Amino acid sequence: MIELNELTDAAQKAFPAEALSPGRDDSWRLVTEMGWLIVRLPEDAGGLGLGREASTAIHFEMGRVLATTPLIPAQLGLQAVLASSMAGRSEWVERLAGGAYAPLHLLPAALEAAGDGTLSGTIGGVFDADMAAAVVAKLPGGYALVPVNAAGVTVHERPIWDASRRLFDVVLDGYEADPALMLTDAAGASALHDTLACEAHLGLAADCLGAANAALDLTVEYMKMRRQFDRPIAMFQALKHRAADMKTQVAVAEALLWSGVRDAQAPVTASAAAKTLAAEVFAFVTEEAIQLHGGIGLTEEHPIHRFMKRAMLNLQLCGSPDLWNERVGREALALR
Amino acid sequence: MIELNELTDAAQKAFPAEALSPGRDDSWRLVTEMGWLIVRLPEDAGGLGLGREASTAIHFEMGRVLATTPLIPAQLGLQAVLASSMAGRSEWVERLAGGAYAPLHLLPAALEAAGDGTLSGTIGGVFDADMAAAVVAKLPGGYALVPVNAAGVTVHERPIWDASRRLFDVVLDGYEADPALMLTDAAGASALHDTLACEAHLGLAADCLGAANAALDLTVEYMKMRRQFDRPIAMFQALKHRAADMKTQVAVAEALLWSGVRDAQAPVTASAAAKTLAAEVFAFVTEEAIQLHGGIGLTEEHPIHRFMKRAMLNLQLCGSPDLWNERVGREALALR
Amino acid sequence: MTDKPDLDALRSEVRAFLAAEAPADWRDTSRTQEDFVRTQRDWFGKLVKAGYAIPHWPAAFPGGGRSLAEQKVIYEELAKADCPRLLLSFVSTYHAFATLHECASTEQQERYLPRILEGETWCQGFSEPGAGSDLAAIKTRAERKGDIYVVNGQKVWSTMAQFADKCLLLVRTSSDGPKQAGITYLLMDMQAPGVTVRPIHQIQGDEEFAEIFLDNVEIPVSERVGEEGKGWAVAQATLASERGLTLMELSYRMRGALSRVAELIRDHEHEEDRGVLRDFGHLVTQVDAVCAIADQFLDNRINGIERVGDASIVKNSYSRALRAYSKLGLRLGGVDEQYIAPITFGDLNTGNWMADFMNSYAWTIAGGSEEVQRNIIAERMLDMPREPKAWVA
Amino acid sequence: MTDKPDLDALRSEVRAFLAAEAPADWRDTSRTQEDFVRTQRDWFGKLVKAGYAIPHWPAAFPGGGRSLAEQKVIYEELAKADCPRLLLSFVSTYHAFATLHECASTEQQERYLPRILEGETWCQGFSEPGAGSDLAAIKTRAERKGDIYVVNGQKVWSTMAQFADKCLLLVRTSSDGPKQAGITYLLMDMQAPGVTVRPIHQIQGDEEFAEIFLDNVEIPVSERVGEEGKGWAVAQATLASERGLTLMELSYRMRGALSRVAELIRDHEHEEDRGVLRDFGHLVTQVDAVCAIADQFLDNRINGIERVGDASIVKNSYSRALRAYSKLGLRLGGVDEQYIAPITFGDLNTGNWMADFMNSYAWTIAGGSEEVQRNIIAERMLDMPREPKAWVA
Repeated sequence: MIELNELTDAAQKAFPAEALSPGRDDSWRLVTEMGWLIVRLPEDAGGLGLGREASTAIHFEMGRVLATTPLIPAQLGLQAVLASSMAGRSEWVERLAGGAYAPLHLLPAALEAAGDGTLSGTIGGVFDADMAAAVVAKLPGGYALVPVNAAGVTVHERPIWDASRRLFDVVLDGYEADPALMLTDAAGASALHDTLACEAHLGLAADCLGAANAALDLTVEYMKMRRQFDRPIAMFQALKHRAADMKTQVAVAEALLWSGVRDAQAPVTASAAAKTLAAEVFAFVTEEAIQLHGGIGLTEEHPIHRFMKRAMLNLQLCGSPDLWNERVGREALALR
Repeated sequence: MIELNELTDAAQKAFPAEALSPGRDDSWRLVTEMGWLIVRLPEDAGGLGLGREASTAIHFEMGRVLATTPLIPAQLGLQAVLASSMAGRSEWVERLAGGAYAPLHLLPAALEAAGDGTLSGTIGGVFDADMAAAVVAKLPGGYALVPVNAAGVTVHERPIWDASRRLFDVVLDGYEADPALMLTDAAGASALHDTLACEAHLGLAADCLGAANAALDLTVEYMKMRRQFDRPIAMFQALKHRAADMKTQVAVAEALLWSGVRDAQAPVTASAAAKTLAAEVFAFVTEEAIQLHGGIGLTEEHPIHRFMKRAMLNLQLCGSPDLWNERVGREALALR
Repeated sequence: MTDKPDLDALRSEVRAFLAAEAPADWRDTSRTQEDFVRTQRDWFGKLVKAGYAIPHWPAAFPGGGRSLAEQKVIYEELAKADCPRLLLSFVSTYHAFATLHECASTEQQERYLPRILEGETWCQGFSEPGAGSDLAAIKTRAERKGDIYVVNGQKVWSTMAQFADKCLLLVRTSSDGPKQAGITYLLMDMQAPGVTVRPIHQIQGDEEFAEIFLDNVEIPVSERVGEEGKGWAVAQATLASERGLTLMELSYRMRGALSRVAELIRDHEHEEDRGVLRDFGHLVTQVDAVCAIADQFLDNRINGIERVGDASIVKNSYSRALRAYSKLGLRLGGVDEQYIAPITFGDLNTGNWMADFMNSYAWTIAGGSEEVQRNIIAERMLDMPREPKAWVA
Repeated sequence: MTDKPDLDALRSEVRAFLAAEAPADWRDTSRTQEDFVRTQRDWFGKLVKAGYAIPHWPAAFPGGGRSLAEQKVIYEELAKADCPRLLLSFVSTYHAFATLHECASTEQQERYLPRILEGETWCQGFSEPGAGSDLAAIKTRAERKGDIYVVNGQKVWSTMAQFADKCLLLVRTSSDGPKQAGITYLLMDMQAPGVTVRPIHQIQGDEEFAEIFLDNVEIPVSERVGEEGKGWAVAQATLASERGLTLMELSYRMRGALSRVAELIRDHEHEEDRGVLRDFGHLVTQVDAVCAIADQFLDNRINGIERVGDASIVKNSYSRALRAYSKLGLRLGGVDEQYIAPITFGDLNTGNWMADFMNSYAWTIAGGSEEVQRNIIAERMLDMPREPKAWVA
């Protein structure tokens, strides 16, 4: 537990709450220096060898400041490489641990193989592909590193509402996959996917709840300061009760997250459920936050909308609530 | 419009709001005397010849007092007989107009025909079958009057939570359908069903909203009277706002009901949508009402729970919200 | 429901006009502010010419003298045809008109009303940073110096002030007594020295509103409406100028826009997803119900019936339905909606569901927030007691 | 999550005991009050004998001296085995125990604690018709006459008072000063002359609570706990006696009872209805989350951490999930649930969804309503200001 507190303290010092969405490149250098890229890398591989609780605590703090660094895909990309038996594994691990960026992309890409085996199509929605050395993507033959400067690979930014993050289409046009960069075969891809999907869900859930806490803090602070009808609006019971419900829902989603983090045996639906609840709560909190801020919440100059936009994107990442609620229900039905 | 006000006034005098769920048999005599059984019967058939607005206004008032009389199934039974070409039609119309009771049962019954053509099975959920001369039910050959004292017919009450109404199973055991009592053939059954289903939905919607208004009135009154922390609880903004939302939803559902009542061309989904919204709003209002009443609302001695129990039954009558929301969605999708 | 014969005739006329004249491509030609302003001016000009722009004005004006029932027909048809909303001229033709017509001097009326028809546009300088729901708390000061008032202060949430020629301005001329008693109503020239307008960057990328900074702005006393210190009553006339037509129009527009949700369902192959069908059905019913209550509100007004709080119910149910509509679109659209798409200035049905969702907050916050409407419904319809006086720490 | 080894051992022991001794048919044998009382007494007797009834009592009592972590293990297993809840003895073993243990004289403790283990049951006489959420507003008067108090008044919502031998009674001995300062705490014999108990007919047909009418009831001064006028502080000890174990137990029971929802889905052939699957999945997650927070609350307490408001969050999230659970059952069950089915006294998972739904209100209203918890969370966790003082008309 002490370790977690120390990590949290360090994170809050490095990324103070006042500076929302600090510059991406500076942030990237900072997270590299602080060892956050290698927090889960075993000590014998040169990492910090910490567990899920540690990475969760970091993602929570990154959510709180609406961080611009693609830390979750970076950590997962590194884990994917580490789990592989690729010949150049240690070099790549070293490169990535040192600050090179190879995001894991979990969604299946819309790719077609030509007769000569070259691939064309789009790997859509990759975080910060412009600063990537490679993308870890699922090709027809399994997960592979796809270097973004390889022949037949181009990268196009597509602007999103959430200004704290950047999404790119990685377009393949006659790309010839390098066999030396295959991380799994086709059969191994789904096991890797399931392991890393669990991690992705928990990381995202932490991001949601760190941000939800910050949005709630901002809102409560505003409600105490903003006066209408000769009193702070925090004194109006109808508004107070809404803040209490926000607090309650955030606390409950956090409890589920941490119980998921500590249960190494939990199935992927359990971590997906934790992410779904966290994302729904984050969305709920930010929607209420906008309303409780009144007019000022509708202006770009006040930061509260940035939380809402991140929440709406988070809802969709790694599978929408509709998708996962259905799967969770289906699985629960099969088990009971 | 004057007619409607007169009807409403007369209903409120005959069934004052203070006396919830007045005795069924007395109420039945009263509604017969007041001509409410024949309100929709054309004047040349000896009725009042009034339209949907009139019957809707009456059902609204019957909902307000949680009436125990099965007026909706009675009116619909009469309409079904009137719409038929059965030989004994005028005698039956006269009997029913004079106070005999033949409820329409809209749901398909679980009946099996034996080799000799006799029927066995259950017509489930018939209102007040104990006082019925016959039930208008859909048999394999079409809608028919099934006299409850006929050979092979027995009637069993099944207690329900809603103490303001009574449901019965009408059990057929080797019942031989009388050809003289057939109202439609198999082909005509579905047209009759659709026409009368529209009426049933609108009647039920009115029942829901009359009752929802009464439940809201009771709740608002209680909130102004009940004091906690040295003030009436109606002064607590969080509670006030909930009452405002109840009022808003009731008003909106009423507007949809009346627009449906006035649109004679509307499809069955439109009236079902009005009923679904009305029933959902009625349920919402009573759920909130129980909570706002606090402890006293959980005791049998206070009447508010009776509204809630009626609301929960109304939700299920003529098809549940799940069923109708899906159909409304399907139809809207086909049209847009 | 059939209208009376003369209304049917009007409806046919309007339909024929719209079939011939309504701009079909206005969304595409209103993507920038300049294009928006041009499209709006063109369309307003056409409506003035056709006699449908100011049906609520007196008969002395061409196109005026229409009954509320006739106004309703016109707005219904504008909504069904999915024409551009009259955003730029709305404050002029409703708020400025009502204020001038009901409270201003003949001289003021004669000066300003004709210009509105020629395209002069007005904005409203009411809200301030510290006076939103609590409008009477305005602090913008006007000091009288001979024949002029010298005004200092700041206004916010002024719709399209950046394009306005004139402003309906609420100022404080006294701080004594009840807050309402020190308020005065002025007509301000937006070109006057000391007036600075700064558009508000909205979270969905729109700039529908602006802030107005007033730095020693001089306004002639002749531009005052009503007496000094009696501006609060004049402001009520401004605020009451539009009773239900807009919400009816918008409800019908939302009903029309349900086809966009249907499109999403088909695009994402949810045609047999019973949960989605149920949610869509529920939304369709909710929107139909809002159309019904907006309709009923106007029908009641046509019959001379309006109870306090009715308008609050219509507003809250519309804004709630608009939120539900845009949230269902956002949900069904999935990750695609997270990408920024070009939006149309001031449009509530842009086809980008994130933008529509954000726009929906304009209706739960502006023009008397959802919470203020709830207070009105509880206190004035249900006769519940007001809040206790503030507790002073 | 693995417990420490000694906890694992305890868990195995409890499981073995439950496998051998837990009554499987208790729902069927608790349909009448008499049967319920007998089943409860039998089960409590068995647990006392096995050493699992009073794990939170001091080690001097057999079965006492268990850590909170051990208590948690016992309650988890009781919940998972779906044993009868200890309703009849709950006030005795928790509320009466804590009050006696923390605030009573040695003489009082020695007199009453052993009797609880022998089956003497207590009830709580706190709430009154005019004092629900606002408990300090009680009006039941006690007048001192020599060595006795003469008590007159009325109590409501006293759990199972109709079966109780003794009562934890709050009375007013003074009306001067702040409301809290005039309250005194007495131990009352339920057989005393002047005590009348009337069970409350609940809307779901249960009679879990009763009213207590007090008509010149004489209570010896020696039965007072603490000083005269200091009863409010003693009442806090009573109310704080059970911190989280019940809600954890109930959350686990609800998780177990999700199989009843699954059954409904199968019975009504909704296995491929994506909307229903989503709603079920959402409920499963909500219930898991409530289990997680109830667990966390206890784990924090085991580690000596408890913040003001934590308990309110657990309570509100449990009651909200219970409402959602019973409403989904009610919805999926359709018209069948509208028929009255025999219910089990005090059971939250009767299998009749209307009954379960109505029962769920006990959790949003009793023991500090949802609204009171919201006030606590807002004021004490979020540090928001209190309500203004009442406005006097």
